[in-house]
Formats: sequence, C-alpha cells, structure tokens
Amino acid sequence: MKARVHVSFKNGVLDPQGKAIGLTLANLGFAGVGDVRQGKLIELELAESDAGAARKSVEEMCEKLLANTVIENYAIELEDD
Amino acid sequence: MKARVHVSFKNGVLDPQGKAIGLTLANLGFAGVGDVRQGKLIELELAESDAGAARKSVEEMCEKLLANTVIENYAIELEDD
Amino acid sequence: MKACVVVFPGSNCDRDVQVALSNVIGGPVEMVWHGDSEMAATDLIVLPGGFSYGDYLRSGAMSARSPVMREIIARAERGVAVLGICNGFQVLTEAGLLPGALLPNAGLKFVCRDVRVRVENSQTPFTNSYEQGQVLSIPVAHHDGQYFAEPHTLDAMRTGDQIAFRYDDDNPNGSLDDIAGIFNQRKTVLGLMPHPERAADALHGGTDGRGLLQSLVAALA
Amino acid sequence: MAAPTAGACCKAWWPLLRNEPDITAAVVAEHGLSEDEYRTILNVLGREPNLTELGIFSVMWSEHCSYKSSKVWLKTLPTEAPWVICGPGENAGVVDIGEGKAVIFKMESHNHPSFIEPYQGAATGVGGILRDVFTMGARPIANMNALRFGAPEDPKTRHLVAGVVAGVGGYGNCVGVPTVGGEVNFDPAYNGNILVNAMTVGLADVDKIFYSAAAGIGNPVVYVGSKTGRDGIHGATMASAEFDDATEEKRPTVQVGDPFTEKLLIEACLELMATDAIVAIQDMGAAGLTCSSVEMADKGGVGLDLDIDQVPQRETGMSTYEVMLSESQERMLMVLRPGAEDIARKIFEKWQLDFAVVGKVSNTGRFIGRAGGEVVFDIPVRPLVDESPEYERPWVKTEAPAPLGKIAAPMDHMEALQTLLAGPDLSSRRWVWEQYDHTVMADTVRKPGGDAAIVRIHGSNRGLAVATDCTPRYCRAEPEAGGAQAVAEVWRNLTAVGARPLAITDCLNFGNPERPEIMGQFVGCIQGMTAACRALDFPVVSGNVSLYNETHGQAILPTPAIGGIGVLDDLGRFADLALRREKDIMLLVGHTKGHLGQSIYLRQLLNRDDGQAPAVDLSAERRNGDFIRNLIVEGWVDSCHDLSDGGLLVAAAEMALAGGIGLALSGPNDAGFWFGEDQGRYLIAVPETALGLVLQRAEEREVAVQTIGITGGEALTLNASTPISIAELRRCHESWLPGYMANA
Ligand SMILES: Nc1ncnc2c1ncn2[C@@H]1O[C@H](COP(=O)(O)OP(=O)(O)O)[C@@H](O)[C@H]1O
Ligand SMILES: [Mg+2]
Repeated sequence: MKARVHVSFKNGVLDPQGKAIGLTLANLGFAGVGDVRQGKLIELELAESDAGAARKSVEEMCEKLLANTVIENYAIELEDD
Repeated sequence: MKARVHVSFKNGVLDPQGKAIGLTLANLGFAGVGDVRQGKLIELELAESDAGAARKSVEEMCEKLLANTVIENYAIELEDD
Repeated sequence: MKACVVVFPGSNCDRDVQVALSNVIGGPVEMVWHGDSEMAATDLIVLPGGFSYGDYLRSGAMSARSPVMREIIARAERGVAVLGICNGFQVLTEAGLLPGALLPNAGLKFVCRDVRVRVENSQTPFTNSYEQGQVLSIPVAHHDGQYFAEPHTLDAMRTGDQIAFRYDDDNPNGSLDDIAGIFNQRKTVLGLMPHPERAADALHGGTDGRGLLQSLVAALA
Repeated sequence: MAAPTAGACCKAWWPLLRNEPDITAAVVAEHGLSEDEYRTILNVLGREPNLTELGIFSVMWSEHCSYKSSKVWLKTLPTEAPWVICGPGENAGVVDIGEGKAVIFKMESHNHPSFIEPYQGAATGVGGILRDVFTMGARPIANMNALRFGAPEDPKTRHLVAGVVAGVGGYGNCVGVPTVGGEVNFDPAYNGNILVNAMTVGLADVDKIFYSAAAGIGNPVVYVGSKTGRDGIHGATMASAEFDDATEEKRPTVQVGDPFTEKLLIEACLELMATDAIVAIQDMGAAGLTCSSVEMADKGGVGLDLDIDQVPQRETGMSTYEVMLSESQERMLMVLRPGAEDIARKIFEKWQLDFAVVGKVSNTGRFIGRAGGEVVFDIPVRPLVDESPEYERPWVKTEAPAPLGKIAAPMDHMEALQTLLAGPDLSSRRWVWEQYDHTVMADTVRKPGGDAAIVRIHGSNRGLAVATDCTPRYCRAEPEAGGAQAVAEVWRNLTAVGARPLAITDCLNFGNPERPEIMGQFVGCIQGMTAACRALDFPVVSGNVSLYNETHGQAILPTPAIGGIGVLDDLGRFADLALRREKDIMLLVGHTKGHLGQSIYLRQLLNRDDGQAPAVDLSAERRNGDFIRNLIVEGWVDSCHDLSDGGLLVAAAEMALAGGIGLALSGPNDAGFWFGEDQGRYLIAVPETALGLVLQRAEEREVAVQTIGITGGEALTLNASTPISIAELRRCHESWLPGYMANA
C-alpha cells in the first residue's frame, strides 16, 4: 500500500518560502496569484495491506517524526496499488 | 480557484531526504516501510475561475519557476472552492 | 580589466568577492543590483555566494529569473566571462547557462570547511595560473552543493573538458563524479561550489583561491 | 487585605471592545499578573483596564521584559570603563575600540521555544539577537552560540542537538554573518530545559550609533520589515513561566524565522542609517510592538500615538490585542525626522519590505492606540515602566561543599586522556561548527576550535577576539566562585590569543527565582561576576536574564553564560593553540595545586560531582594574563592555550592536535597535576631563542612558570608512557559527537 503524507504549516504560521514564491511569481508577471503556501509531500511504500492498520501506523509516524505538530499539520492519504 | 502543485524528484535522482526519513523510521521501530520519497506541495490561490486557463497558467509557472525539469517532475491538481 | 558583481536580494558574499577581486585587479569592481536590466560594458560578471531569496523553493531558482539575468545570458552568449561562486553556481544552472543541477548535500547538512580540489583543466581563462592537476585548499560553505547531471550530459562534459574542479579526496556533498566546478562548452562560464574569495589573503590561512582571480586578470586584462 | 476581584471597583466609563471577555480574576491570573500587580494597574489607570491594556501590562511586567526578580541585583554589576560608550539599558552594549570604530554586542536566550521546536526556536533566537545589534547601527560581523543540552542518554537530546544546531546555522548562514564560536555542554540537569544562548557582535562608526529614545513631538513613527501575524502571542509570558504538562497547549506560540527577510532588513536599515533620517530606532523583540513603543516613549520621556489600522497585517481579522502582543519576527520600529518618510519608504520598498507610518510622537506622556478612529488603549507611559514590579526575592546562600578528600586514580594518565577526549564533555565540537558558515564575510582569522575566535576589523589590520564561557558545575557547587570563574575564563580566552579584553555581555540562566535557594545561586553568581569584572577591568555592557528554567521542579544548573570581546591591535601578532614548530619548550604558566574538585576528571572517570569549585585568584589571574598578552603582542609567543575543563594534559593534547605536531611531557605522576582544574593558567610553546627572556620576565613579574615538555615528533608522550600518535588522539577527539549524532 502507498501512503502520501502532506505536511504543511498550520494556519497563521508564517510560511517564508510560500511568501517568497508568491513575490517571485508576481515579479515574473503572473497576475491574480493570491496566497502561496509550500508544504512537504512524503510518499511511503508500506508492507501493511490493511488500510486501518496502515493509517494508524502512518499517523504514529507523523506524530513521532514526519511533522512537528507545534507548527505543522499533516494529512494522510492511502492508496492501494 | 485553488491549485496544488506536486513537485518531486525524477526517478534516478537521489532523494537523500527521503532516504533519511526511511532510515529514521526503521530506527524508530516502524517495520515494513519500503521506499520513501519527499517532494514539495505548493498550494496557490488563483483569481482565475476558468479551469483550462488556470491549468495553462500553472503549467507555465511550473516550467518557469516552480520545478526544475532537469531534476524534477511536477503534477498539477485544480480544486474549485 | 572591468569586472562587476551582481547583487541579488540575499546575496551575502558580494562584498567578499568584490574585495578579493579588486585587490587582484588593483582597481574598483562595480556592484550591479539585480533589478537593473542595464549594465555597463564589462569583461567579467560575477554571481556571488549567499542565499539569494533565502534559497527558498530551490537555491538559485528565483534569482535565475531576475531581470538582470536576461542581460547576463545575452552577454554570456556574446562570450563575456561569467563566474558563479556557490549560490552563483546554483543560479547559473537554474538559468541554463551551465548544465545539470545542484541538489541538497547528500549528508543533508550545511557544510563549512576547507576542502582539497583538483584543477582538471588549466587551459582556460579561469584557471591558467594553476598547473593541470594541482590540488588547492579552498573553503566550501553550502547546503545545496551536490552536483547532478544526466549521464549523457556528464559524458558530453567529460569529452568537452568542461569539468573544472573535482574534490580531491573528500567529497563534502556527494557530488556526482566528485564535481566541484564546471565550465560551459566555450569555457567562458565557470560555476564552482568552493569560495576562492575566502582563500585569497594570508590571514585566511591560505591563498589558493587567488589564482583563479589572477587567471582572469591575465586572460581578460 | 481583600483580593481585588476584577470588576469590583469602579465599573469604568471605559468601553470593553466587542467580543472581549470581562476582566475577571481568572483572566488576570492567565496573564501572569499577581493580585498586587493588578491592584497597581488599577491605581495607574484609575479605572479598570480593557483586555488590550491588560495584555500590555502583562507583557511589560513579565519577568522577561521587566526583570522584576533580577533588577535589584543587576544594578550591582560593574558597567563602566573609559572605553564603554553605552552600557546596559539600550538594545546592546557599545564599546569604543579606537580608530573611530565601536563594537556593539549582546547575548540573549531562547531556551523555552528551542525546547519545543528546536529548529525554529534556535533560528529565531539568532534572528532576535542580530536585530538588537543592527538596531544600533552596527553591521553584525560575528555570531556566537552557547548551548546546553541534557544527558546524551536522554531520548530527546539527540533530536534537540540536531534541531538547534541546524536552526542556529540555518539562520546565521542565510543572513551571511559568520558563526565563529560558542560552547556545548551536556548535563542531565538540562534534560527538560535546554539552553540556547546566542550572541551577536557588530561593528559601527562611533559617530553613527543609533539609540531608542523617541524624540520630536509630531515626528512620524514608522513600522518596517515583515507583516504582523498571530505569531507567538504570549511568547514573552511563556519565556517566564515554568514548564509543566500544560506546555503542550502553549505550543503554537513558537514562531517561524525568515532569515531572508532579516537579511533584507539589515541591508535596508544600514542603508537608511547612512542618511540622517532616523531619530530613534528599536527592534521588535519580545512583546513586539508593545514593548518597542513603550520603551521608545519612556526613554524619550514622550507619549506615542499609534494607529493600529496602519500596522501591516498578514492575517485578516486580527484584534488590537493580537496586533499589540504579536511576536512576529523581522520587524522594527523607528521615529523619523519630519519629512524623511519618502526617502525611508523608497529604501524599504527597494528591499521589498513593508513600510508604514503607524503613528506619531506626542507630548501627552501617554501611550494611545486608535483603531477605526476610536481609542482602544490609553496608558500613561511613565508608570507603565516605573511602577513595574521589582522584587527583592528572599535568598539563601548556597552551602559550601565539603573539600574533596583523597581520590583513587582510576586509570593510567594516558588512558584517562583518551577516555576524556572521546567523551561528551571534551570531544571536538567540529560536528557543530562545520554546520555554521564561519568564513563568510572573508574576515575570519581564527575559526572555531580555539580559545577565542578572531575576526578582522574589515579593511584594517586590527582584529576582534570573541569568546563565550561558563562552567555551570562550578556555579552549582559554589555560585560565587563559579560566577567569577566564568568571567575570568572569558578574559583568559581572549588573552590567550593576544587580545586586550574590553567588556562582556551575559546571559543569566537560572531556575525559579521564587525559590530562595535558586535566588541564592543567582545572587552568588552575580557577586562572583562583580568581583571578577572589577579586578579585570572588564565591565558588563549588556545582557539578558532567563529565569524559571525548571521542569517538574527540577532546576537547571545555574548558568551565567558570559560573552566577551577583546581587541588585537596588530593582526601580525596573535597566538592560537596550534603548536607551530618542533623543539619549542612547553611552559606551564600559573600555579598548579592539583585541584580536582568539580573537575571533568572526577565527573567522567569517577562519576562524581563533589568537592569545591576551583578558586579564582583574581590578582594572579590578571598578573598571569598580562604577562601572556605582552609576550604575544611583542612577538615572543605565537602558540598559547589556556587551561580549563580537563586540565593540563587535555590542553597539551589539544595543542598537539591543532598543530599536528607531537609533544613529550614530563612531570609528577599525579592525577591532580595532569587533570586538575586550577585557574589562571596557560600553556605556551616557546622557541628556544626566546626562552631566556620569557623566564626572566616571569621572575620579574612574579609569575609562576615551569617547563613541562618539548614539542616534536608525531606522538604525545608522558614521562615513560607508551606514546599515543597524533592520529590516534585525533580519532578519539573527533569521533564521539559525529558517532553520537549518526546514531539517530
Ligand atoms: N544580566 C544582565 N546584565 C546586564 N544587563 C542586562 C542584563 N540583563 C539585561 N540587561 C540589559 O537590560 C536591557 C533590556 O534587556 P532585554 O529586554 O533583554 O533587551 P531587548 O528588549 O533589547 O531584547 C538591555 O540593555 C540589556 O543589555
Ligand atoms: Mg532589543
């Protein structure tokens, strides 16, 4: 099974990268670009085939390593191959 | 309209960050984790409301700035609010 | 010889290279602001080290799209010498003036230390004061210095003598083929990760980097 | 006396803003204000505060901003010398170094945030201290960092080390200021409460120093830098609150640093400072817009009117309370000369930074905010600052430890040396400082790894030496001796490279000051520091206090981190620890009694932490140091190392390692001699040609010297021991930290 974890800054936390990308897009002449946020997308191959168990284990990975919940949120998507 | 751009390393480009995550997960006792890849997820708010035009414009942003196609692939997702 | 240093928002080795270069030239070196699309006639354009645009998104990515880069690309096509150091090297690859790309260091950490680099081609405007194969001690200081290129690109660079410097014994960032610096095909553009301007003065503890600047003066004066 | 229940007195004419809670006793307590403090607020205002006002009082009167527990003692520190241009009280201290140049420097803590989010906590700590320095007109030229972590075995330590080091580097490297030194300690006392102390040193022209006193009634007050978001609201109060399990809930108060914006801010501010547009300037640090406005108004003896609607905001719907208390990073407040707005705006726009006129200087003596045209807070400035609480906390003197009895030598001296070099206390910190750009600016003359770092004063042949130090285990055993030792060691480190020590900054990290024994540690350390500063002519010109460093009632070791600067008048003559030649005579300078109490030897090899701290004989310290410095600046000695943690044999090994040259040592077969930590000592390698002069001079100056060896070969030998090769010593010394960190 494949898991995709999207880690992003919590709302209200400054995202300097997103801010700089937004500025550069504007400088490049792209109009109508509002807020830009940059997050991480971590893709994992899991041996686990049970969706419930896989989600639980990935949640634990997020809490322990993949995200710092002080400033980041995470969202998990599971995909069967 | 919201656009999500997923930028990831091409196959064949080393992803040390993904590798390090995989190693650390194993050290933390998570079993059955295979390949791990880390990419970027860039979320953009667009004023554009036409999906076709939005996609075209985001594609151009990717080619011009958001991805370096020497080493990276990108995928675009559009989301209506 | 006339030289200029381009300043991007977040460049931080602009002054360092200006000082080192003007000491070697014995005259002033001009600073050019990234937002200017006009640039006086010059024999050498230097893209300095630093964290332009914070190295956000990808190192060098945003600077490579600055207005001044259009002019620099045009000059480079006309054969004006362009030197990119560290972040400048990253900008040159992002701008397509040099092949390949610079990825985050394999160790995933910033690395600042003296490294030994070997001169792989001493027959260029940038390296004529060195011996072929000479090993230099020059500091590196970067987070994204892992050189990468597709196999066919790398082959072409090897055959074209485009590899300027290789790490001699200790590859600090996992660069492909130990590459520390490369030329364009015509040898008019050089990008390298080590900082010659930080080994240009006896008080730096070594002056091996000075030769690069002296080579340029010899070639372009 | 009855507790002043909020709401009990004079229901005010003052409107509470929509959706704001009533000011109940609970709300007051949540703001960390005591009942007495709240009563004072009622007196100052003559009415009840609204929520924003309460918030303003609470941050201004927090430990972090008001120094309420430490003020009375800080006033006792020596702060003056002929070369001090500005002592404590401004954003940073300013020292005249001659030739029209001034050095501006300060050290600050970012302990609590770094424990919660090590990368961002450390990064924003560096950002904050940089701003304190360039606010005053200096270009930052060197950063230092003093870090204390828990025991290596603690499960959190590795992750904290990795994050903090990456954060310090991530910020400093990006702004392009070399991080040239610092220190790293491990001790279980820091398990739940690490210390991240960052120091910045900047260089300015003596006639171009900027202060924070607002002046000129009607002058525009200008906001520049990043926009204000809901970052770190309550951060200042958090930094003063003891950790407990509720910490989890305080989490979102950690800020994310944006070093790129900081770099732009440095350049933009320095560019504007080159004009005559600025009347006063102040960074927004802890307690953000509130603290910066109030300090500027108070120092200038004026009032300040703010238009909250003009403050650049990153998020929509922010309340006045949030705008005033936000700790968003990378922001500054300035008072400009009338009419200078346009030239300032142009500069900040060029650097793509926010710029807004947010108010003006008034003659009312009041701090007044308006939003939507209505007054939303109105507080008299003087009492907001002057009436801030000041406590003489009860304290008890730390009990003197029993002297150390006889100890058994656990192993052969050379084996002991190898064990010590390969342990957490004394192993090389290369893994740390190679992650810091220490050569950017191309003026670094001596990089990390030596006694003091040296940076060239740009464009000259003079140098600045910088060092930080503190030995917390001494401070715990005997606060007074420890406080003196920390100052003396910094002085010694500067002296060991040949620099003339000028002044220090401090970062006083302690536990809960409401506990008399902790307050006793604080007082003892201050008294020791004071004595040393006096004896060494080494005044305190800036500093910072961090209290409540406790978790579950377990306090950190008392840690008064000291950062010092000194000047080298000729970079042609300085010393470092590297041996440079074969056949130099190794001289030990200073008295050796073999003091093993509180030593690393005891701690690491015998697992003991008893005995007295080594005493600092301040007159010998000065005599020995002046002797050493003269030898260096006169060109007789270029290889020198001061003796500290680990004692003589460790210092000798470090000199051999740095120079890649071996050393044959001889002396008594006594652990105290080789590993004792007696103070005021140096090792120098003297060329044979200079030996006579050095010995004669030592005799004249009544400085104790003894010959302990000769340089040469590729190994270290002690008496008749089996030699250890330099390569093997290097392996010991370099392996522990990378090995520990790789073992994720
Ligand atoms: N331990 C100390 N010793 C000397 N001066 C101190 C000490 N602690 C704080 N100060 C001084 O008190 C003033 C206020 O400190 P602080 O609030 O940390 O400054 P800032 O608001 O600029 O961050 C500064 O001038 C600082 O130098
Ligand atoms: Mg300040």
